[in-house]
Amino acid sequence: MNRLPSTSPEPGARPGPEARLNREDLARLVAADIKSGSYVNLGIGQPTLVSNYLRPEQAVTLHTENGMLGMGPEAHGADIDEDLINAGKVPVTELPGASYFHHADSFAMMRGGHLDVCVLGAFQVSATGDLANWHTGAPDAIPAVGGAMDLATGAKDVYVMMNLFAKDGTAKLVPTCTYPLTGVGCVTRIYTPEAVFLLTEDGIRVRETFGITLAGLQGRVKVELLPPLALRKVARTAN
Amino acid sequence: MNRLPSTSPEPGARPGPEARLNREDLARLVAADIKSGSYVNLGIGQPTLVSNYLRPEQAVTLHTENGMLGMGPEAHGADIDEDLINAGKVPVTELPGASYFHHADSFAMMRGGHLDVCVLGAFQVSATGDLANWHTGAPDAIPAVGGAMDLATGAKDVYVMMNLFAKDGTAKLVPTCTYPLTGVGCVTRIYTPEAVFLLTEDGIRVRETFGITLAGLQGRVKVELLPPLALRKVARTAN
Amino acid sequence: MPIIASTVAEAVAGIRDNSTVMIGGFGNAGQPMELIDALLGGGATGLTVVNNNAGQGDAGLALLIKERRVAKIICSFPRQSDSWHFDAAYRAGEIELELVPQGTLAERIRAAGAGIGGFFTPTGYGTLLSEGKETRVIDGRGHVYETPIHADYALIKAHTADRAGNLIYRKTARNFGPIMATAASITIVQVSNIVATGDLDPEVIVTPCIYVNTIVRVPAPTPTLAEYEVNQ
Amino acid sequence: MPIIASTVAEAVAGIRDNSTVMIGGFGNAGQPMELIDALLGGGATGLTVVNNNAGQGDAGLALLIKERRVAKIICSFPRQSDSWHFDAAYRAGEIELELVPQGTLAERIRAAGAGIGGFFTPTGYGTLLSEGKETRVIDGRGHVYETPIHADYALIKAHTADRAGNLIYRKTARNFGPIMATAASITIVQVSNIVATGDLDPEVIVTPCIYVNTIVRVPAPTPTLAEYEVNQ
Repeated sequence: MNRLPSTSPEPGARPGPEARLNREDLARLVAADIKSGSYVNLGIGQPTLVSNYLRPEQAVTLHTENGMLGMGPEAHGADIDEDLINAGKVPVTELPGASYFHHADSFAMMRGGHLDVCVLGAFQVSATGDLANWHTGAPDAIPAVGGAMDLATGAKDVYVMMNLFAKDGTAKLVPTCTYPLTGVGCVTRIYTPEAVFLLTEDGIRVRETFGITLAGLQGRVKVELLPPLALRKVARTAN
Repeated sequence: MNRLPSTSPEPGARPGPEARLNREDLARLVAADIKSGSYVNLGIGQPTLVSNYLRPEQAVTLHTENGMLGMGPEAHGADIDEDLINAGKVPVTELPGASYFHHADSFAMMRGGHLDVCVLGAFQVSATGDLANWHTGAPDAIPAVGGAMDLATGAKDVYVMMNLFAKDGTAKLVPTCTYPLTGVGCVTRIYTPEAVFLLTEDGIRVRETFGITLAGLQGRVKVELLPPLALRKVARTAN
Repeated sequence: MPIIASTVAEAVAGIRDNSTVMIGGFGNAGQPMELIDALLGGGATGLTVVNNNAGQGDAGLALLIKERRVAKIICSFPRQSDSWHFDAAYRAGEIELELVPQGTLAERIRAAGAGIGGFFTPTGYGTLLSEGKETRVIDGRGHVYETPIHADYALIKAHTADRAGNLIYRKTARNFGPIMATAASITIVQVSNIVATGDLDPEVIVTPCIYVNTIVRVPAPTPTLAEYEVNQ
Repeated sequence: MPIIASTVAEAVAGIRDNSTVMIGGFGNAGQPMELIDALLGGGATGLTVVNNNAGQGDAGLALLIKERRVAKIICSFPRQSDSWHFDAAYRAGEIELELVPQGTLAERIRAAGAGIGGFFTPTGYGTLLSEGKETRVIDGRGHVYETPIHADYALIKAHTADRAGNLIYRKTARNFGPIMATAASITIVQVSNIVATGDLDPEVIVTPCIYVNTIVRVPAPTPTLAEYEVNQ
């Protein structure tokens, strides 16, 4: 598993684990965790930031569900081509080794489990990995789902990037989602400014925390959290 | 409906309807009946002969189920390319406007009802258009189906080309197939040396006979035959 | 052989009231804007439209919806910042919405073209969008039963057609075009270029001519063509 | 990034006993003969093989069957004039046969790659090959329920790969290759040429690199290459 090089001394490095992460650091952390050679789909919004921090030597290939593998960075100026856009309808570029395919082939690629990772935003994630990110469920809301359910269902790993706490302070990691679901039991990791959570067969394990103690985190989250593996080893030694 | 130009005076023209058709004349008749601009799949064996009699001005496009539209004639000599074969594994050629596609796309084209006509051989055809052409059902036979069921099921029109009578003299147009079925109710026409049969909602209608009278035909076939529409008109007038 | 129409109006002239019409495109890429305008001009109403979205701004599909020509829309993402005409029609109860996950939409269109009677997909299992649908657990995983979407007409945009009707597309403008072409009784294509039969390499044809009924040339804006040539 | 193996033996070295192995090709076109020979040399046994046929003559798949390495074959057309090794094994009860209509075989492979749990097809309805299978009448037409075929390995042949693993094929040698590549956990491809990443036009790639795990170059016989160049 890749770890964030948090002790790296380069200038402008993100704050250490003593502070909650900002959006850029969170994106950098997700990017660093993506295994070399992976095929990845980055959802619209915050997940798109991850692409800024993928290193060329990671050789990550980006998929966009509107029919392309090998998507490059956003296009600007003369590079803009109205026939070359990403799922967010933003003009993008093409990298060497890219390929184009139609929508059924693109979603076959997703549904068939060929993407290694997709990174999505979320309204809520449940203790069992249920994802809610497409619909508030408000009675007057006009629903729109796009490719959210396909991404949630299809990728080998579904990483969620979200704020851990809503504006009212309640946790978005919940015992059971109250928003309509996007997918059942699909989330494998949650990246938040305060902590990274791994959804394992044993339950939700905290991998690391930022600017908060494990106890502090547990105090604000209504699902049982398992300690980082290193901490657990310490605890066992103490027994 | 196209009719065979049976009174055409060119030298070497087929014998008139007073004689049963030979294989070449039967193939010529089927070819003449295929509507201009059709997409057609010709089965292995006797149906392949039809391609020899398609006129360029018919603009018929041939499909081969191993992934090609726009198949040309058999290849010979230096034109043989081992990567370009038909469903019978015979080297063929490519015509302008040809395209290649993979097996799932090729059979999607067939199953989806996009081919106008396929021409198939048969062991038996039933009064309701059931087709048996893949398996004798003999206990020691090793079965092999290939694309027969897909062709029988998918094309808008399924034309059968066969001998009307087996070697033992029994008709292969039967009340119910005794051989294992290839498809249920799929055949729309039967071309034989003695007659052409149209499978209609009213029943099996003889379109024309060759070297045999309608009564003679009915005497040898155990399914009820409706007379040609022209004959029926005559009969009505006589009443 | 396809009909080569001389105008977009001629190309869509056969479209009757109450037809089901698939419209290609994802965002502006691959959107057959001139064909949609012609459909608007042609006056057909009571349409069922299949598209990824439900119209944007004051153009194309949005205008069809504004004019209340669309009785029902089957799409994955109707709500956008500029989907005001759809929003108004929907809130007024004047348009029916069938919301389908995007991949299920694509697969249902593909199934129609491929003669598949129905299929089970894991997408949407356990969500609002599978409520009331048949489900089945296959190898321990929940699946939803989905059915093909056939159309009377498909309006799509491709880059180049040959006169036989073979099509190639450009970049992500390919999107829904190839599958919609297979799922409609009549497929009408607007292209930037029409070339002689035989001028397209048979290895690179994306939509074989069997799926194409009508072609109309709508020249692309010059800059795009120039870019295309540079990219070749 | 795919592994670029230096020999066919190295390419197939990981194939274990009792694996399910898809083998591309229709007739000789697209048949990965050298990979099959390497599989024979590698000694894996108890295999389930998915192929359109069941081997011909005294080469390739026929030899695997002769050597009793194939416990089961899933195919559409086992019986041919020169399928004597299959015939003998079958009559001796030493090979299991699952006979599948060719289009259903292709669609089941495609379904596995596309994450479809099962589908209804009209092909085979009312025939011996649907006996014991679930059926459903859809819009008045009988359909048979069919399930995906997944494989541990696919051995396929393509014409050219780039170093990223993107593939193009040649003419009717394309056949089962693109769908088998999607349905196997590990796809091993023999190609005539390997080119630099970026040398294949993104518009014409048939198998995107995501489906390819191992590439090995097996030069084509010179005459075929010459013909190919003439045809370009």
